[in-house]
Amino acid sequence: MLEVRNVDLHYGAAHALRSVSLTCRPGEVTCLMGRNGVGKTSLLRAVMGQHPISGGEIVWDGKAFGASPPYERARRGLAMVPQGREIFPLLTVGENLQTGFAGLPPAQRRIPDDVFELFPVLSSMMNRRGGDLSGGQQQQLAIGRAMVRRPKLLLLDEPTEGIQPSIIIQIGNAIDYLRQRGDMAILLVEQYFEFARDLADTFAVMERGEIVMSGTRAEMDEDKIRANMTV
Amino acid sequence: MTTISPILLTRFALGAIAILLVGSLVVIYLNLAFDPGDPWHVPTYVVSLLGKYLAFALLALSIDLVWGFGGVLTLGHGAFFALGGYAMGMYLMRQIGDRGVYGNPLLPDFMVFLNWDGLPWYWHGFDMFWFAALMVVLVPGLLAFVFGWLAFRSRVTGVYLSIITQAMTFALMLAFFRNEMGFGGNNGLTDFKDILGFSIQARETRAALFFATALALCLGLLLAIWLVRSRFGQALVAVRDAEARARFIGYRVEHYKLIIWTVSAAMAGVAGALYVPQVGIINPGEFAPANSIEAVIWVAVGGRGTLVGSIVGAVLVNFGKTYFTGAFPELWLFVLGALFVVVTVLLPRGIMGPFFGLIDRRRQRKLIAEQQESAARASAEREAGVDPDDTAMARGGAAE
Amino acid sequence: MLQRLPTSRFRSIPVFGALFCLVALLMLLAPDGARAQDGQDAEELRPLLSGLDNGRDFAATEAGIRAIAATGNPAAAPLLRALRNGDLEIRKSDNRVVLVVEEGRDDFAVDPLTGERLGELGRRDTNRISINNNIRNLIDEVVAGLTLRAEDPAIRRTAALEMLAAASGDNVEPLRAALAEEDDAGVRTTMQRALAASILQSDAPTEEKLEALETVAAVGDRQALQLLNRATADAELAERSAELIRGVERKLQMWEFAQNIWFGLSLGSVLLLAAIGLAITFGVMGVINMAHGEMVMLGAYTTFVVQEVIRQNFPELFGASLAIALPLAFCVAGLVGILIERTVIRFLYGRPLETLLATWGISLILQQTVRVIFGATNREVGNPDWMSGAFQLGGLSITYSRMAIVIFALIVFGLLVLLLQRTAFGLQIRAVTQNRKMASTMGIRTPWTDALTFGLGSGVAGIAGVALSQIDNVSPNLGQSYIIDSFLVVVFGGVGNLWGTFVGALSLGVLNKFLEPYAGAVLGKILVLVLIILFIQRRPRGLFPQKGRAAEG
Amino acid sequence: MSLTSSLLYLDGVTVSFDGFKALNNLSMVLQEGEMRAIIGPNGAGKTTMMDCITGKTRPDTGTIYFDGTVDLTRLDEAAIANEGIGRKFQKPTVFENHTVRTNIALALKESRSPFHLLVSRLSREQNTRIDEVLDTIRLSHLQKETAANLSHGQKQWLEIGMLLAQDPRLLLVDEPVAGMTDSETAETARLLVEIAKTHTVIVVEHDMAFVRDLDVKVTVLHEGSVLSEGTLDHVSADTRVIDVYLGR
Amino acid sequence: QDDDTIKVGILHSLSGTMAISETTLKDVMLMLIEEQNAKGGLLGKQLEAVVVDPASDWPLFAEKARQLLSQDEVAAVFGSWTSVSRKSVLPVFEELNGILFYPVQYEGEESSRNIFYTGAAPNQQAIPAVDYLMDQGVERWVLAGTDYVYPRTTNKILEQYLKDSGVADEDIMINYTPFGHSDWQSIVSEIKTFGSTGKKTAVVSTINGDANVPFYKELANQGIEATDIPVVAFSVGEEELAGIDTAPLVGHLAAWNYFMSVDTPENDAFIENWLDFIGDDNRVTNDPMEAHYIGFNMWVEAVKKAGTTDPDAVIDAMIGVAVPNLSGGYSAMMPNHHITKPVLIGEILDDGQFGIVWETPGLVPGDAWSDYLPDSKPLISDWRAPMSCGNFNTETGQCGGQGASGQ
Ligand SMILES: Nc1ncnc2c1ncn2[C@@H]1O[C@H](COP(=O)(O)OP(=O)(O)OP(=O)(O)O)[C@@H](O)[C@H]1O
Ligand SMILES: Nc1ncnc2c1ncn2[C@@H]1O[C@H](COP(=O)(O)OP(=O)(O)OP(=O)(O)O)[C@@H](O)[C@H]1O
Ligand SMILES: NC(N)=O
Ligand SMILES: [Mg+2]
Ligand SMILES: [Mg+2]
Repeated sequence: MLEVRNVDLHYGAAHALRSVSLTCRPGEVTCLMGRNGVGKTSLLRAVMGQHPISGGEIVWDGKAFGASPPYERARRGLAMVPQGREIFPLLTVGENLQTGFAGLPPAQRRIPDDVFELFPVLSSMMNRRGGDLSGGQQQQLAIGRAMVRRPKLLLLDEPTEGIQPSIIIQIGNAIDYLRQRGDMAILLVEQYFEFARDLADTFAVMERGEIVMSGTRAEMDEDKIRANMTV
Repeated sequence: MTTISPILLTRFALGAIAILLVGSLVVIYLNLAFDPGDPWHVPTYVVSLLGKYLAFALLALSIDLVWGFGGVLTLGHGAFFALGGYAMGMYLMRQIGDRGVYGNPLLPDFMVFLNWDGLPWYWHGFDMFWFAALMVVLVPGLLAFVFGWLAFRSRVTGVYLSIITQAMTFALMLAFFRNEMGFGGNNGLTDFKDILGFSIQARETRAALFFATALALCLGLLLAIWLVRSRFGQALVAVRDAEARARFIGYRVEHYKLIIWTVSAAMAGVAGALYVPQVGIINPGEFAPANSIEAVIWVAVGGRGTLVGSIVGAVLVNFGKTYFTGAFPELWLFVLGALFVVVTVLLPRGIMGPFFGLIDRRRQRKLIAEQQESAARASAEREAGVDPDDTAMARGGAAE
Repeated sequence: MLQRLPTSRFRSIPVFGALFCLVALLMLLAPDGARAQDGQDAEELRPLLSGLDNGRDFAATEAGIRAIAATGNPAAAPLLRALRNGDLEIRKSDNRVVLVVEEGRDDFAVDPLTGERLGELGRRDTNRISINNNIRNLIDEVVAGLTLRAEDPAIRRTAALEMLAAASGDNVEPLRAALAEEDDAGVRTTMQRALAASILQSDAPTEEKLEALETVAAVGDRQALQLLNRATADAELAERSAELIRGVERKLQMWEFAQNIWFGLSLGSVLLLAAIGLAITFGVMGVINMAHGEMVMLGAYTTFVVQEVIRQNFPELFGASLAIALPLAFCVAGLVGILIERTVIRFLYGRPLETLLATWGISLILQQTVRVIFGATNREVGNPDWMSGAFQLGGLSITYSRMAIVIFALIVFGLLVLLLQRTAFGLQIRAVTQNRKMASTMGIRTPWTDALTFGLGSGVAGIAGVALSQIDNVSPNLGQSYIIDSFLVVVFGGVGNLWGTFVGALSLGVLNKFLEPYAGAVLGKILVLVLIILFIQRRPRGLFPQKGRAAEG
Repeated sequence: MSLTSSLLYLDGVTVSFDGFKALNNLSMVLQEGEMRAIIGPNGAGKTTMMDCITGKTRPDTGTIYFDGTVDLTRLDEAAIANEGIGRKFQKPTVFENHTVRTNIALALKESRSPFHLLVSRLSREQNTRIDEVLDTIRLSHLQKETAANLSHGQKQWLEIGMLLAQDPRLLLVDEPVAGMTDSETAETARLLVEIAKTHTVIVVEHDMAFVRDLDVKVTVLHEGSVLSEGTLDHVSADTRVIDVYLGR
Repeated sequence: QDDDTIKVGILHSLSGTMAISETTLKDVMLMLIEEQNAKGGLLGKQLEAVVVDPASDWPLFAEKARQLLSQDEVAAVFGSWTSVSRKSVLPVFEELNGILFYPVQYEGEESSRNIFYTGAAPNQQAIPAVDYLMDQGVERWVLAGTDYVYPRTTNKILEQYLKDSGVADEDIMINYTPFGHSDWQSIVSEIKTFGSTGKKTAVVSTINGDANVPFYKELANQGIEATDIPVVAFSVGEEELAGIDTAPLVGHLAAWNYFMSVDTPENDAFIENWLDFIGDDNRVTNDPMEAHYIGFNMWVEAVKKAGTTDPDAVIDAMIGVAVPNLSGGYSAMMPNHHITKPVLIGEILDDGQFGIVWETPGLVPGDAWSDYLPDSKPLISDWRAPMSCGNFNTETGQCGGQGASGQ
């Protein structure tokens, strides 16, 4: 279980997260929403350890991360699909996926079949360099790559961005399937309201670095949330 | 690298100009008005030394223009500096006239004893100062233009560009080492006598050369400010940071780079020309790649992209070299090496970084306050039911 | 005084320590030693010994040598060889000619004829008998005469070769005689050639000489050409020899072309070795590593230290000194690399240009450190036996050291390609250098990978230093002389592309060697640089550019 | 359709990478003043097509004419931009070290000559225009912020703003609403419709609600060629489109 | 305490490319100064060494020279190795009226009032070496050098000298290489070819510094033995050989005015002191060290003679001073500021030393202006009054420009 407690984050003098608290449980999808620039990505970075936090703490399975670097968090079961894809451009698709093997026990050093079931295009492009893929293909690769790590907490930053509708549906199904398995906590940042609503067990809405609204799926009031997401 | 606001750059640069002008006049006064032995006297040796530092500073400034603002990491700027120096050196050689050891009125000594029978064509005209002065700018400028035209047009960038600039200066070094080139080979050009009819060893001439260098540096700074602050400068930085993107909005990237590159090379040439009479020798060693790298390092030490930083870096490193080679002849490389390492690790924006940084942080805090205020205003408006975007949208769409 | 030991002329390396020295001494005396032990015979020479020492009156020395050779005494050859090797000295105390033998740090006087020990020597107790090159030539000649019928076929062959080189009419008879009883086929061929060469110098009848011409021409090398050239002076032989000369010259020209390619490849592999570490630290990691040359230097100094230790303590291991130095150089340079990475470079990722500044500073520090520890002067790194000399491959003369370097460069390159392309570690290196933050997010221990990668690049530079110590100065400036070429090679081949570095290095080497004969070394180098600059205009991303979006993104 | 009346004319354009055909004999014509939505599966070649039009990629075969006469395959990127073609990239790219305001200023429609920029200053009208654009993209409050400090979505907006400032005859907009909230998406659609009144626009998007809002002719690309063309309703009904793209 | 000491400047590169050669000269100077002080100093004062590092950077040489003369006010400077560094400091010494002792063999064609040339001029090294080889029957010549002024000039002189001696054009091959040249495969193979015509061939090498080690290694590897094609070098001494395994080089030659192997009591003492001073039994001595030894002793004598360290007085007192050299004779300072020296030819031995095989019967005075260069032939140098000129033209009867302004 992930517990974010009163986390602050600064970029220089800019205060990007203000005492943010959030909880993600295994078998649940937590959906994070908010307009551009409110701090959603910053929160994921904080959880993953990509950016140091300036206050509060982030606790995973009862132990605070402290200042541990991303690779330690990854080895403790976190994986992330970052905004902007961050594909290794000169590695082939296959190699991009294999980067996920680091620190895994040898038995797990193979690419799970789900990846290719979900994204058949990847299997046909194993030897193409990641950087050559189209935007949507890269996004698929980014998700696949995170799945290789068999995470216990999956951080998804706008995973549907640039992906064709039919695959968005599949990604939705996949997230649903992963949730059903019950051993994985999922933190999903999503702008696309319907997609978010269909998946979320709990949700949070951010505004200017703060969480201004949160609750369970039942409490998701479309109008209020939409109001918060309106420009 | 983050860019420092042009206004800030300008303020620092103007300050530097003031210090340079006042400082150099004071030094000259102390040199000329007091006799050696007087505690107030500044020795001529120091004046020439300062002159040398300032010539190096001009070279550093020229590098900062192309590297700091044009994004071209040049590892061959020493070539332009040396070419300017050779142009001046050739003038100074011709001024020797028949006072050379063989008393040959036309040929420099090194040509005499290697049995040259006439002055090579490219030596003609250098007996005239105006011609030599023109060549000081023209030769490096032209080489830079041709080199840059080829390279930028072919979109040679990054380390590829850096390394071929290094290859360029290396090739020139080997060429100038060759005695057949007619530039005195390894020994280069030395033993100058007069400049513009004044003895090069006279105290007054040295003071004048020093002042000329300070002045050239001030003019260089003014030119740099103008370039950097203009919209050309903004476009240049855009080209530096995202070359491809700039092309897609219609900027001819190669022209921007070529202009700054050529201007910078000419500036380096002037620096070389001022350097030579003050140190008394120009030889192919000036083309050595290590020299060019060192010059880049002055800029990095001072702070890349800060204009003033390049000057501070050049003067500081060279002063350090002068001081340490005398004070700790066996250890100075440790000191200098450590300085470079420490500056990079601790002062990512060079020595000037903290100064700019302080002011920058203040600016940022103000900015954040402003942003919050306007964001708050916007949400207040939204709550009040006015949709500010509607009007904006309409305007945006209508405007052409 | 220098504690260097005398060397036998059959071994071109200095031999170190007592054990080796004895072996050398035995070799010196062994060949005809069986008979030389016959004291009586040898004593015949004793009165002639004094004829060897004439100060700088070399004509007198020559006469003395001829007198000794004229005895035909079996002890003469080893005695003269000792003279040639500079091991015969005059003991100042009694003006006696002694053979000086070094054991460890001490010199001993030995009777040159009996091998009897005559006591220890101090540094200035003896004067070496002066000889010069003419005397050396003379000794070679007379020793050849003396050993043409020695027991060891190798020695007979050497003698015949010597006679081939210094062909003279006087040798015809001895050669004929030796040939008559020669049963080793190889030696026979050599003797026949030597005989033919000698016949050409003698006043033999024209038919015989014409026949000899053919034999000589069949050898087909420069020496043969020289003999044929000489023969053209003889009107009767002129026509045939001119014909033969043309044939030989054609052949030589072809070989010269091949030789140039070989020179180019071997220069190329030196470039490759020098550049290959940089291909990792700069090419793969993007660190503008100005301290790369100093890593090479560290490797070379490691070799020096290893050899020093071996010389002092385990002289018998000298032949293996490079093999011992290799892993050590890798470790030394690699650890220094890791240290640099951990203390400096790691703060600079994402600021590649600043690595230039820091590594420049580091290179200054390393140079000066070495200067302080080892001094500013060159240090001697010896070539082990198997790295010395050359062998003949058809008309190609291939030096062992160059060949070893070519093979070594290929092996290092191959291993590195395997490591980077085929192993998990290689994949992690590439992932980290392409996107450090994302690599970390994928669970890759980036600090570890960074340090090991930099260490690997540095270590490879270090082992390059072991190889380069064999052909270049070992001095604090060593690194500086390779850094520019290394960067050129890496960039020419395409940054981040190992194969590019490989092809780039070899093609620059060959290009250089083909330009050099026409343009001269200086202009040749300038031309290569200009060609590189122009080439980059055509291919702004090197020989094998990365194409497509991936490269731009 | 005659060559001269069309603003953009692609005929038989093929692009292959190591044998893989990203565009396969693609032909398309766009009239002056038209707005066209392009959809299609990931990897269909939409971005590649824009690359060809803007000079980033040279087609292996085929012709691309702009404004009837200008052969775009012969021009480089800057020349094409100066012909009046502007582009928003799929992955936002802005001048990170410049402020938001300067980013817009750099994109303003004006001579790109370095000598002109050396001596000219921004006119009052130009400044007003920048203000307008900033308002439109709702980044006025961040105008002095360095672009590097923007969030992903804010950069998207800035790119749109730069395209507006550039005011080209033909706008190529690659996935403008990725990462935007639903209401922002709707706003963007309105903005584009407004612009299309006076400009020619090509929009690539995967957001069907957005495409519906645009209410223009839709071209579906698949494996580098046109699969289907027509209104959104028309193409959505096409089973092939459903199979390869929309899903069931 | 400043007034109690006489400062002596040491201007040798301690870093950069020349450190390899020059560091030793700094050390030997420190030793000589220490010895002099042990003997009671000079004029009742202790000598104080001022060491600076011009870092193989030629303009820095000028700057450091200026610093030594005008800031540290040294009485004399011992320094420089390369010609260019000397050329760089020459105007400084003339302007500030300092004294420089230059200890390295050089190309000649210079005579400054303020410089004393204690190394060999071409007639004290190159020409005797060629004479010796001719004597040994050499008919074909390779003049191989690093491409800079010293080899260029020396080879020009030698070429003229060889031609004057009847050597045909096609029997001379001239080859230049860049500084630090390290790949000698082609050139060595070319030399091999050039030498395979049957005529006895020799290489006259003016290859500088670092390039020598790879050159000799390649010679050895390609099997060129001294008995086939001997190489006579003017820049290779004991110190250069210390970096090479000399076994395959035995018999190659060098021409110098001093070898460590010279067997005289003076040399024995010098070597002993040196090994003591430097604390390393493996160090060697070489010719430029001897030049500094001579130069320093000459300066000491001249100062004693003048009774002051005042430059003008010392410069005048220098001429005619004679001090023992290390090869058993006396070297004297000539009016042209060059000295008299014996010329020795040595063959490399397997212990890295040279065996002396030939020696000029007497001392050879250094000639500033070569007789084998047309424009230089009429020039003579004599710094004694009344001529006081470094380049007096015997044809025009005038003193050239430099001498006039050098005053
Ligand atoms: N590297 C950075 N440096 C400085 N400021 C930053 C940086 N990254 C983001 N910010 C600022 O922090 C705030 C939060 O950014 P963040 O990326 O977390 O937003 P977001 O909610 O993910 O937005 P989006 O929906 O656009 O992705 C923004 O106002 C942005 O300007
Ligand atoms: N350099 C290249 N090498 C190999 N394949 C490439 C290269 N560049 C593009 N491709 C392939 O070309 C196809 C077209 O890519 P393009 O980016 O045009 O697709 P797209 O329609 O824009 O997709 P998306 O909707 O995902 O952005 C993709 O399959 C991509 O993998
Ligand atoms: N004077 C010399 N050897 O440069
Ligand atoms: Mg975000
Ligand atoms: Mg796309």
